[in-house]
Amino acid sequence: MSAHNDAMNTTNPEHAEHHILGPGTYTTIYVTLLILTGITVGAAFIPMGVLNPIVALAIASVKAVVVMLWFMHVKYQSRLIKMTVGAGFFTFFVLIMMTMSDYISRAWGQW
Amino acid sequence: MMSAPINNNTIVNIPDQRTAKMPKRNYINNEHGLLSWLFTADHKRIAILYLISITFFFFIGGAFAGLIRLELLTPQPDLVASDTYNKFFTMHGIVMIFLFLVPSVPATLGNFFIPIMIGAKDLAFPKINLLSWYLYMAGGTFTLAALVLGGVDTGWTFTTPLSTHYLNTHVITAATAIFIAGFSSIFTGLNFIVTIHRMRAPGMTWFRMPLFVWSNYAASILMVLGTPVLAIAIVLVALERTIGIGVFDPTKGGDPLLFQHLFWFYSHPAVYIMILPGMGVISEVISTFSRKRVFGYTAVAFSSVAIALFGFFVWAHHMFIMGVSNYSALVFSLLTMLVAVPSAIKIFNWAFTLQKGSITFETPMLYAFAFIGLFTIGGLTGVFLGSLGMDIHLTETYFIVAHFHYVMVGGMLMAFLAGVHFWWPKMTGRMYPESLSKLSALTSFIGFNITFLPQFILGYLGMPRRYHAYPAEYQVLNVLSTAGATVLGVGFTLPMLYLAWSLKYGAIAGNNPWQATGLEWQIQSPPLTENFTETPIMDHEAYDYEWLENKTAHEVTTVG
Amino acid sequence: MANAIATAHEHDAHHAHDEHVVLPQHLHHFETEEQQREAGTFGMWLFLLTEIMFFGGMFFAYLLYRNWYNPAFVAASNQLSVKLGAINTAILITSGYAMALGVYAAEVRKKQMLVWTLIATTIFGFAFLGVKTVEYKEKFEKHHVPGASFDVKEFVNPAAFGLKEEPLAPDMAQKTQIFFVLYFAMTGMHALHMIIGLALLFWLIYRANRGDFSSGYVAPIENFGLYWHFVDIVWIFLFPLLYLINKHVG
Amino acid sequence: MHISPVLWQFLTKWLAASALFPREASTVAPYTDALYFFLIGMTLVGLILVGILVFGFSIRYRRERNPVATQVEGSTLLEATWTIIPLAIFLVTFVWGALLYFRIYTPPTNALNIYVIGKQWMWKAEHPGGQHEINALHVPIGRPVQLTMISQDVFHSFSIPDFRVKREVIPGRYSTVWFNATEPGTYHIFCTQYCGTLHSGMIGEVTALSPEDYDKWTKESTSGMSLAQNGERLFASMGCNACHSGSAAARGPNLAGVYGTKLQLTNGSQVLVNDAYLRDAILNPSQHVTAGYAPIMPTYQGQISEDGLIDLVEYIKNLNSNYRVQQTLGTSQSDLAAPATPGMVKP
Ligand code: HEA
Ligand code: HEA
Ligand code: HEC
Ligand code: CUA
Ligand SMILES: [Cu+2]
Repeated sequence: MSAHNDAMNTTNPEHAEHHILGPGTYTTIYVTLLILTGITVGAAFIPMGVLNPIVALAIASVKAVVVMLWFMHVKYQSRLIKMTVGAGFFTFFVLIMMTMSDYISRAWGQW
Repeated sequence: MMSAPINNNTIVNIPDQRTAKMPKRNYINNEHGLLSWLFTADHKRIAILYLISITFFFFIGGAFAGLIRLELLTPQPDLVASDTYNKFFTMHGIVMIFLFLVPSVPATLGNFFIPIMIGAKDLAFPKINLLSWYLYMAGGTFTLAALVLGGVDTGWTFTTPLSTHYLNTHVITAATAIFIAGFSSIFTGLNFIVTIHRMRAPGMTWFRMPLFVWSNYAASILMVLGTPVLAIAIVLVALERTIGIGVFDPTKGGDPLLFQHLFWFYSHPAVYIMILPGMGVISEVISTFSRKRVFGYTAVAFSSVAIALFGFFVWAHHMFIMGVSNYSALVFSLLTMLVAVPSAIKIFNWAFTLQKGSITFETPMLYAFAFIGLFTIGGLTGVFLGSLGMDIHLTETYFIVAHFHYVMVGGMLMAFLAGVHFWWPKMTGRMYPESLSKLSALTSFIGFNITFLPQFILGYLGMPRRYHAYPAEYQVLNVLSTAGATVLGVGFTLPMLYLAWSLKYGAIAGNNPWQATGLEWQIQSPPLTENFTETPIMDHEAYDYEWLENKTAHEVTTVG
Repeated sequence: MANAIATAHEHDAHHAHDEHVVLPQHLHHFETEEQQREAGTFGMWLFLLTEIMFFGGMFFAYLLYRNWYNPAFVAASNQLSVKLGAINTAILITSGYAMALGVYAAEVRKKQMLVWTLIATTIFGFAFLGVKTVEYKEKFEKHHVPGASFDVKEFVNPAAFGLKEEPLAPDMAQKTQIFFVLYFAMTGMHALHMIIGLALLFWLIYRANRGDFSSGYVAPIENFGLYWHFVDIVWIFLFPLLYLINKHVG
Repeated sequence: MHISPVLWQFLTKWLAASALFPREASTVAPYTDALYFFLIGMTLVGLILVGILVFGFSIRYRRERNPVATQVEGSTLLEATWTIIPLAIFLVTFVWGALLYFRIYTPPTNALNIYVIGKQWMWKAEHPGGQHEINALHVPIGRPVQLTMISQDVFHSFSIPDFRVKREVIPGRYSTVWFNATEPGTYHIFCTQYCGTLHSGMIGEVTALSPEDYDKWTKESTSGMSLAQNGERLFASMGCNACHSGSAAARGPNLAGVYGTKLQLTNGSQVLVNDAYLRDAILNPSQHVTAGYAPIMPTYQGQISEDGLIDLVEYIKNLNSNYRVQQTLGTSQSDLAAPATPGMVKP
């Protein structure tokens, strides 16, 4: 890039240095994921009432975040990529919550 | 070359026709033969392919509109059978929405000009761009197949359980068509977003970009995030039809409204996919022909993003009486009111762009004026529909038909025509015939209002939409509407003819006939395949007319 | 305002202080390879966004009907084998791990390692599909595939099948079909993504073996990695949703 | 120019018979129209404002008069103005519209209840007295009428433009709408939700009658059996009374007087027993099991038509004591197969 643009790059939210993760990190992550899988299976057999689904989903979310941050390198990506990922989950959230708002409140009243 | 305008009421500045020549080398004559077009990766050529194909589908859709209006000339169901009529409006809706209006501005003008406007050589993924045209054509082919095989009669909204259990027409073929065309739209949006983020020329900061780029960016977000939900909804409809999975079937415990939620989660944002790029065109045109920077640039830019964002929160306003909970209807109605505000901001900002300007009235400007007036009516009648109690009476009547034709035809189609006329000299190197085009702009404006104004009255009278026959007391207004549609048809056919004519006989346009500021006007017309001979560096804002005046000739970056 | 649209005179100069060699894969319309790589990554992420929303529709349907027909979902979910599900989760994570190593191998330009990790990814991918086939077959035999042959007898009268479940009322038992619809739709769509991924893997292995990715050009491997991990993530959610959280009535 | 008298006559008749504004024939119509005129006012103001700005500036600042443009950045003050004023107007619209919505969709408690069944492609109205009508609806004026509607197949929508009411008719779920007609006369009924081939043929007529005429009409067109009586026969023939006998030893709960009360369910929640609940209790009994009872009630999904369900609902609604139930228990014979609903016409 021209000098002009390089100067901007230091603060450019769309740019990040290419970061290489080594096998060590990956192995750590891999083991973590396997352990979490074990925990979630185990937790499913402990009766916790309403907490069961919550725990299961919480663990799944942790696993997903771990995969995204390291396997998918989001941790080392530019702010742009981070925001992109955020935008995806945000829209997903809007879809779920706003639609659910209809179904939940249908039961409330005479309508 | 940039001599002072000869005439005081026009800014058109074209080279002396006796000596002017078309540039020797440009993207059109860069390579020859049909294959060079079919396998091109040049965004400009793909834009032209799109332009041809969407025009084709527009006239197919228009022919169905003609048949609809012809049938509705009399109250009796006399021209065609009910089933046939139902196929007419379904085909009309599907073709016009998915094959014409959604790709109209982005895939043609956006494809052509976004890279140039930000100083890039091409879109980020040229091959995906070509792929998206092929997907579009495949979608179009499936639609035509559905038509030829016997048609579909679901309406463009595919309401379950009607579409899944009660119709034996080619629903799946049409669903496939929409699924495929949807991916074409996703890829276009994806390409635009990446291009706008990654390919801007040095110095082209976000707030130096033309507003056309901003509005296409906002529309692209909607395409990328909304369309997949339509895709999955369509897949589920197809599964329900083929193996009866029951997710939308009340007799099996499914909820038919779930389909509506998924469908409108896309299709409401889709109406903003349709209008936003058009709004971008209007910003460019108004600024150019009043020779003034757009009033409150940032507000206009952010309002595009706001429309895109809020556009995701209001879909259930299409379901107010369909059995959503009344509490959630309240929320959606309130949010609908909020999403209307950014559009109002835009309208007023455009009006004030004219203030202290130096205004001329070439054809694109006339279309832009038509847009402002008609979109204001269309948008404000949208507010009628967003208002819960009013919607009870108005929903599913011709009032809605009038509302959406005002925004889609009066708004977006006029904006599209404004854009086509505005950029025609750049795309082809030739001017269109000015007085003929003014005449046709006027014709379509008048024809449009005769067609759709009576429909508001019809709607308030209670005439339901998608009706093949209607009570006799509605006939007068329907006759008016049909008469108007004929005028409108003429108004829309004329541009096709004279634009084709101008390809050979139009005056040679030169680089910057409108003396506009955009980067695309600084390069040769028609552009070179690589757009710029050297990477441009942007050191001024969009719409900087002072810069344009002080610019010296040698700074024009490309010579053919 | 003097030097308006000037041209980038250093246009060619900037390659000089660029440590990369000019790769044959560099496309002319990008200024730099870095720009090209970042555009690719960003494009891939946007594509994954559309995937999130695509699966999102089905996740919502699942959430809704699970709330409506909780007993049916519990009973139907108990028909799935947690053991197979857990094994498959492990297999998929392993495949993802191999893929991550593959990305590393490409980045440090180790051709052999790249080829072998890709092959491992493929093998585990097939293993996953194999287990899935076993599960599908069982559903088929038990008449749990939605459609004309769907049968609820196990849910109405579990004792006759040696199950310890509570019997479901017939109207609720009928709703187990919705569970299986969503089960097949979601895992089926997931499997379809796997199949597409495996097809791409073959092509990548071929190219890796040819040495295409041994010179610093790693974009296809990285982007495919993103896709493959995304498919993982979908499964990471499907596993608890379909197999686990209904083990106990909420 | 000379117009032939025949043509002239035709034209005048044609124009005279055409409508421009719907009649205001119910009590909500004026409220709807008021909001409509407000909104039209808003549109005109907005349009004229935009028109004045655009045309005014175009004339004042056209190139002949103003050859050189003055560049302006923008104006936060102005922009705030045209953000806040439209927002305020839209919010007024929202509140007004919401109030109207609740007015139209909240039936008064004393309303006369009529059942409406939509199916491809006809409307069927069932009056509590047993009168059945196809594509027609007779109602008294000056009295709130509530429609409890359901579809047998796809979405339909029941619309009476002159009353300014409309509501979707949903498969598998009751929806309601109400009105209070003010003027005797006949008015259009339209199906406004696209429902297949003969969607535009799914029309009918409301006849609003003075109370006396309405009484006369009810007497003349009765089928001899009220809905509740039909329901009673069904209740016996379907074997409901086997469990819901009203006796203390009965396996099912006592249904007398249950309508309108709040039931405690085994899952801990409470529900209001209304028409929708009764219907659902018959079709999906295990989804809301009444506290203290086992989920043994079989589902009747697919065994009773929507007509039959309406009869049953109407019967249970009006069941004040178990006297009749115990009567039928003694006499219920198998000759009482599900009664064919009188007046029912196959499309
Ligand atoms: C390009 C397409 C497009 C656009 C831009 C819009 C824009 C809007 N639409 Fe429209 N709409 C459709 C296309 C579109 N619509 C279609 C196709 C349907 C029917 C689908 C079907 O059922 O087949 C539909 C249906 C539809 C409905 C559903 C009706 C029903 O089914 O019952 C509703 C309800 O809220 C609605 C509302 C709105 C609103 C509030 C806007 C707003 O965004 C409008 C905002 C604009 C303005 C408000 C104008 C500018 C404002 C001013 C100039 C200020 C004026 C000044 C003062 C007030 C002082 N639309
Ligand atoms: C981009 C979107 C778009 C566009 C441009 C148009 C353009 C037109 N539309 Fe369309 N319309 C829709 C989108 C659009 N429409 C949608 C989504 C629906 C809802 C469908 C549904 O309910 O599912 C609909 C429904 C719809 C109806 C309601 C049908 C019904 O509910 O029963 C009517 C009725 O008047 C109508 C008329 C017209 C007319 C007269 C035009 C005119 O503007 C068209 C003018 C163009 C031409 C006329 C073509 C050019 C000329 C020729 C090809 C020569 C031949 C001409 C003749 C034979 C006259 N449209
Ligand atoms: C096998 C016995 C049985 C038969 C036959 C039966 N019911 Fe029930 N019904 C019950 C039981 C037990 C309950 C309470 C548990 C529940 O809600 O499921 C019940 C609940 C109900 C309720 C909910 C109201 C309340 O107070 O809980 C209604 C309404 C009802 N039945 C109507 C009917 C009708 C109508 C029929 C016939 C078409 C019928 N039942 C046939 C056993 C029966
Ligand atoms: Cu029933 Cu339209
Ligand atoms: Cu909408």
